[in-house]
Amino acid sequence: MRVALRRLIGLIAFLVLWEVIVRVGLLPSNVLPPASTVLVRFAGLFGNADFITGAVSTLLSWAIALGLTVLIAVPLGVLLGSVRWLRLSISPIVEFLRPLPAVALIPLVILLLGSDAQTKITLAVFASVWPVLFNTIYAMGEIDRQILDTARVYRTPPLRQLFTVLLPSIAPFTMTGVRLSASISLIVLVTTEYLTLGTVGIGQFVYFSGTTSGRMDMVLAATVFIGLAGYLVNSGLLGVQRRWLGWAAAGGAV
Amino acid sequence: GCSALNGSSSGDNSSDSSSGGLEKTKLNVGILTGQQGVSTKLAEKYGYFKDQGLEVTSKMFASGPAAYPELLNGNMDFIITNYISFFQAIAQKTVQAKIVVDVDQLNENGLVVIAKQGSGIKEAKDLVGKKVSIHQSASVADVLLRATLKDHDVDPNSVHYQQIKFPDIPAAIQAGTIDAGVELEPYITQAEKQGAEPVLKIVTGSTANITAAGYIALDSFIEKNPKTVAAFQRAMVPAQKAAADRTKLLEVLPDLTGVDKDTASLLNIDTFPTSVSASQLQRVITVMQNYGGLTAQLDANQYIVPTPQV
Amino acid sequence: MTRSKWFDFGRRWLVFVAFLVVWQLVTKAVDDPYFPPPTDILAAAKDAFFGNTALTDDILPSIGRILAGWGISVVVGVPLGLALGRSPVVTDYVSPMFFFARSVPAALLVPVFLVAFGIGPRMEIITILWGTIWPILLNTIDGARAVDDVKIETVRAFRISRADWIFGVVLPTALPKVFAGMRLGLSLAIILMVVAELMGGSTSGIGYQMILTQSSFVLSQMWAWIVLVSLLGYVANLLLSMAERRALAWHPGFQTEAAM
Amino acid sequence: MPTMLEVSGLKHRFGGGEGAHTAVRDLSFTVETGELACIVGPSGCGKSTMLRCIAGLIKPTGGTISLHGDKVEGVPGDLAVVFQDYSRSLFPWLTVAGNVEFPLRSAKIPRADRRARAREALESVGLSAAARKYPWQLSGGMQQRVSIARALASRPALLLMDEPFASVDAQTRFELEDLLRRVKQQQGSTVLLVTHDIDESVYLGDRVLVLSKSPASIVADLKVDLPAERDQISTRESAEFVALRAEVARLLRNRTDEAQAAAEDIAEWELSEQETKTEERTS
Amino acid sequence: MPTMLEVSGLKHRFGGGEGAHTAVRDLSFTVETGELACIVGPSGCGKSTMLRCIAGLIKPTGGTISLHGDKVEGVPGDLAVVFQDYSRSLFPWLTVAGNVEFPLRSAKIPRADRRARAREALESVGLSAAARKYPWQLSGGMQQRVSIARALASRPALLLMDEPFASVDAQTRFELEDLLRRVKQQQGSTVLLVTHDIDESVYLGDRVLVLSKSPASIVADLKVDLPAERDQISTRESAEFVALRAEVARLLRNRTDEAQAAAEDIAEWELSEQETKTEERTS
Ligand SMILES: Nc1ncnc2c1ncn2[C@@H]1O[C@H](COP(=O)(O)OP(=O)(O)OP(=O)(O)O)[C@@H](O)[C@H]1O
Ligand SMILES: Nc1ncnc2c1ncn2[C@@H]1O[C@H](COP(=O)(O)OP(=O)(O)OP(=O)(O)O)[C@@H](O)[C@H]1O
Ligand SMILES: [Mg+2]
Ligand SMILES: [Mg+2]
Repeated sequence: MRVALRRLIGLIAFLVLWEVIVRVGLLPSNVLPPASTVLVRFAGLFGNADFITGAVSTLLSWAIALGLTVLIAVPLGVLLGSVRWLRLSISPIVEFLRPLPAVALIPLVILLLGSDAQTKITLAVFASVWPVLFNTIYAMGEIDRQILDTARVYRTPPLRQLFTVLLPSIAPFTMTGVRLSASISLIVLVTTEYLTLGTVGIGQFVYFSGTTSGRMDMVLAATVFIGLAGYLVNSGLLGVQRRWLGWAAAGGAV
Repeated sequence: GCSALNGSSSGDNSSDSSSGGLEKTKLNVGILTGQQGVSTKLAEKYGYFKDQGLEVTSKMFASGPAAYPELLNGNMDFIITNYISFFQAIAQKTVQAKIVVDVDQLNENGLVVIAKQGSGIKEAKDLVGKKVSIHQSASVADVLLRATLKDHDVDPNSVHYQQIKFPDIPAAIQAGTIDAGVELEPYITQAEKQGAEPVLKIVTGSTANITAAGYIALDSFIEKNPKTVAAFQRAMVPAQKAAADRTKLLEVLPDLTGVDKDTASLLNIDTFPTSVSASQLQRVITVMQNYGGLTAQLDANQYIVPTPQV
Repeated sequence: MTRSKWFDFGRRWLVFVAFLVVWQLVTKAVDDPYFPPPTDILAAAKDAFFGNTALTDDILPSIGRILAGWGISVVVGVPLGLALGRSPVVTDYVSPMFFFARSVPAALLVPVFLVAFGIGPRMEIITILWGTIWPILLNTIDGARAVDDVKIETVRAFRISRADWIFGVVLPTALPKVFAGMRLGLSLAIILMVVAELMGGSTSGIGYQMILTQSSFVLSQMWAWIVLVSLLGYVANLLLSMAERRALAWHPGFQTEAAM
Repeated sequence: MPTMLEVSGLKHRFGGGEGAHTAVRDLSFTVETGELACIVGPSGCGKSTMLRCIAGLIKPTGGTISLHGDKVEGVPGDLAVVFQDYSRSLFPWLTVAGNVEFPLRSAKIPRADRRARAREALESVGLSAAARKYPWQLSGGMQQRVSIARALASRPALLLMDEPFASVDAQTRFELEDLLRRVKQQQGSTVLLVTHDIDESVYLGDRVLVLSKSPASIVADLKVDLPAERDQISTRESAEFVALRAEVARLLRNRTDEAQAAAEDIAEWELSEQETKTEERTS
Repeated sequence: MPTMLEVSGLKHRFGGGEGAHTAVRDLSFTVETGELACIVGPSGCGKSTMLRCIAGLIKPTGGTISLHGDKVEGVPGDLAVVFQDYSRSLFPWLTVAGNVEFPLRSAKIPRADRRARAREALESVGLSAAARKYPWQLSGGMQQRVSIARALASRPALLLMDEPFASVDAQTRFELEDLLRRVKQQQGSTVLLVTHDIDESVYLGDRVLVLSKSPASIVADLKVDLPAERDQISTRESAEFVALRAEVARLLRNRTDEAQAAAEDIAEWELSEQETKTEERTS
């Protein structure tokens, strides 16, 4: 309960700081509307049918993207983390692919997949695979050798070793990767929607009801929604981490 | 086929009902935001497409270049693009396509340079050494501003060009991030509310009434579906006329721009031509050759499908 | 280099060359303007990068922004992460903002940044900072929390000074994870450089050129810029993994290998 | 001799609610300055927990600990600990020498001095050759000796050692025992040492504290009346030594058996004062 | 009795180039099925390395190891190991019972059977009460016993134990020693056990292998001619026991001293066959 109180205090301090920055005139209020205005707009969003449609689409795409990310990156990370020659052979290609900016790839992906949701999901997965992949590969390198030796000595079959030894060992750090990926994929989804306007989503909503009409309050209200969604999912994942990985010293607070 | 992901609006385009001898009746078209999408929306609303036996689903794109991949991969049958992009694409041989409908001609109040009130910028030569936004390099705004500067005997390279997107220009001017910017509607009207004013016309003189955007289709599509193309062109004629009617325009514009009705009623409205004109398009090519880095010699006649007589 | 190292070297580049060959063959066969073959890209790269001012106008400034944004993220994120990782109470106060801010797309905030920081390197660096700090911060926090109990007790029993505790114990423990975060941050920095140059008013830079060539359909040059970005990421990663190999030389279970 | 350490009524309970576990129950004893007290007791009885409390690493749930008459709150100054889990208490990123020098660095001891002390400590535990290796390159016994060297190098007034010689061979163990007594004599350190080796407890200690089964309380507090200078062969052959080790063994066996028999009425034990009775009831 | 394990010419060098360290040099011995062989040797001499080689965890740089006449490549079947670093060999995410059951689950033993065996094993090491705790809630000695229980529960044909009783008290140690001999007798397991306790090596073993200082080679291979049934009190008092332990102690001391004196001509030692000579040269 103390923790919740501290968080609340932190949040309120942040909102007050925001409000003050605007009220004092450090930034013009049409560029950065005060927190109070934005919060009122935010409450209003839930009565807006366009917004609801967009939010449903974005959140659904997010769930799909995150699921795909985990399904692709964790097995791949375990594989690359344990098979040295494979990691060495593939690393040049991985290292060339990784810095590719999703925004520059938009037309290429549209050409291949069309401009519906699959494009933004693909781009989101492409961008968010890396944190999980890398944290998993790193975690594989950090497993205590004594633990691995123990598993080997008792002839744990490979598959069982994977589920009962490797995954628990890497889970805390992989989970950090998943939480990073969660925010990255949400960002890529919204940015893609915003830049292409091709699919329904929060990004598209922001463009039409915020950007094009110069309504920064609407932009920020939607931003608050995005941030809140990120917050909730992150907290959920953290809860999972605390519940199931409580034995590990690691396991984030953020 | 997931309606929640794509919003509920996307229609099914699988089955082909053959009616009126058209090769294809279900069409997907890509449109742009703002006034350039108005006529298509009106055609949908008032059934001009249906009158021609067409079932059209429109989809919005942020900019011309963004829609090309969808044209190329066959998801879109027609897309609206600005002509600057189109001729660049032609010159780069990225597409083999023709203009089927001329959608939007600029008028002198629809695309102007704006600056803060009392900024001291009043004419072309005042822009020398100033930071001026042109939305994006090699865009319509860029090319027309350079042409206008040249018309006023100002060296186009004496201005610091900045790439700030049309929607962000008013705030950037107000904050002093830039001195001036080429702006279009509906942002001009919004900027005026925030203390900016038009200071220089750039759709005037050699660029007066220059045509800006239109529907294109791939050559292969046009060859295979001549009747469909003609039907589409016929449907767009009343649509273009309707767009020129402010009351009708106001019915659909808010959906295309996000502006409220009050602002929309103050907007400067473009011209909506009802036929494709090779000479108009040749002017675009000339301006691009002079100011837009286009080196190819293009003949506008080769890139149009004349509008059929109704 | 020993024999086996040469063998590794050969094998990994063999895979890469095979990848290039497949790419060439597929793009030739498909013949799509959006997917030019590598040979065309190479030719376009010559036009784009040489015999003009691309190096000084576009490439170096962009690299500078990436390094600045990423560098600040490291300089701020690592110490902050170490501190937060070891002080759960402070973390409780700030975590909501972190949770929150992390998911906010920089693209939506560009107008605010533009007004607050003006056009130019400052705004671009802030944008890059906005995106890169999270993986570095988060990984560092997680790393800092991983100090095992016996080591904490050892440090306390021997009254290890605060500085030695942070730099002598927490930092080395966190280091593998810090490196993971820095690597992720680096590739995000490159991506955000493109976003910043796309939306932030700049008229030069790698990202600017990438988007310009894309919107004017000079697609083989666009690919040349894309490949340049890849190459940059590759080299940056190579340097980082060399640094990492030095810093983690003590690590028993860790085989970090430079990508070469 | 002044009192160095005074433990009175020490209690510690881990956790709360159903899973709570009382590890230490009502421990009281004092240790004089310069004394070497050995602690023996069954596995899991609470010896390590007690040492942790004395080191200020865990806050006991009851009772007080005083050093030089001051109540211990937090980690006292001038203390060194050899942990039972020695392999985890070494820092894998530091070399052996680095590990030994690490506490000295925090104590702001000049570099040259630090080096010299570390070299000397490593030499005394027979690890000069391994100074530049990393802990994971050492055998278990070598790691344990590094952790002993680290504690010795910091020349503490109070030295807490938790089964410090558990993983070294007999020969080395003898040497380390003698080293420890020598160091204690020279530096006047007070030492509290947990061991499972009854012979060792008598040979090393000036006192032997025998603990009961979990939760720990004091069964006996034996004074070891052997000369301060001891010898591995002659001391171990002396009649006092043999008598004392037999007594410690008896006490331990006794307590264990009785504990099993009387597991129910644990609460009634008031053992710390009942040494005499206990001694009469030998099996 | 058929030969269970045959080690011949075993060598192991860690690392390469300048930092190379030869841990084991030319070890050869055999162990019969059902035998319990104790290994003693100075700290850091290469005992754990040898066990790791036999368990197939590290590939020796030279020599061969055969089990039942088959060369060992990788981890052989039907093997259990108690690691010296017991605390790190327990899975922190499993309870004590979960840790003990772990190998049984891999061996596809039915659930009820598994439970029963784990319960039994934990009971035999005196940890029934701790079955549902997590390893970090246990004392050092308790953790070590969990790791012994895990090894016993899997009822291996070959059991490798690296200082398995280092952290338990004397009383428990005696009980575990007797337990081990009983289990070996009943199940016919072959056991290889490293210890630093000379008494223990003689009391427990059917054979005692004495290793030299690093790099390890065999100094002596002593047959323990005590009856199969042993008793903590009477056996330890028997003349053979006393004689044997004195001999082991002598061998160890000797080797250590000589090693220091003759550190230079290490390469010339051919010790494994020279037990008799060694025995004559007692100090
Ligand atoms: N991973 C390693 N890298 C390099 N050297 C090592 C490694 N592991 C062990 N050694 C060295 O090998 C030698 C033998 O180690 P080992 O652990 O086998 O000794 P041991 O006989 O088990 O000693 P102890 O009784 O102290 O456990 C030691 O000198 C040690 O320094
Ligand atoms: N963190 C903990 N949480 C809960 N219980 C604990 C914890 N640490 C220790 N215990 C319990 O406290 C008791 C005493 O533990 P302690 O480590 O002090 O024993 P010990 O006397 O040092 O035993 P050993 O000789 O085996 O090391 C044990 O029964 C153990 O289960
Ligand atoms: Mg203990
Ligand atoms: Mg060992």
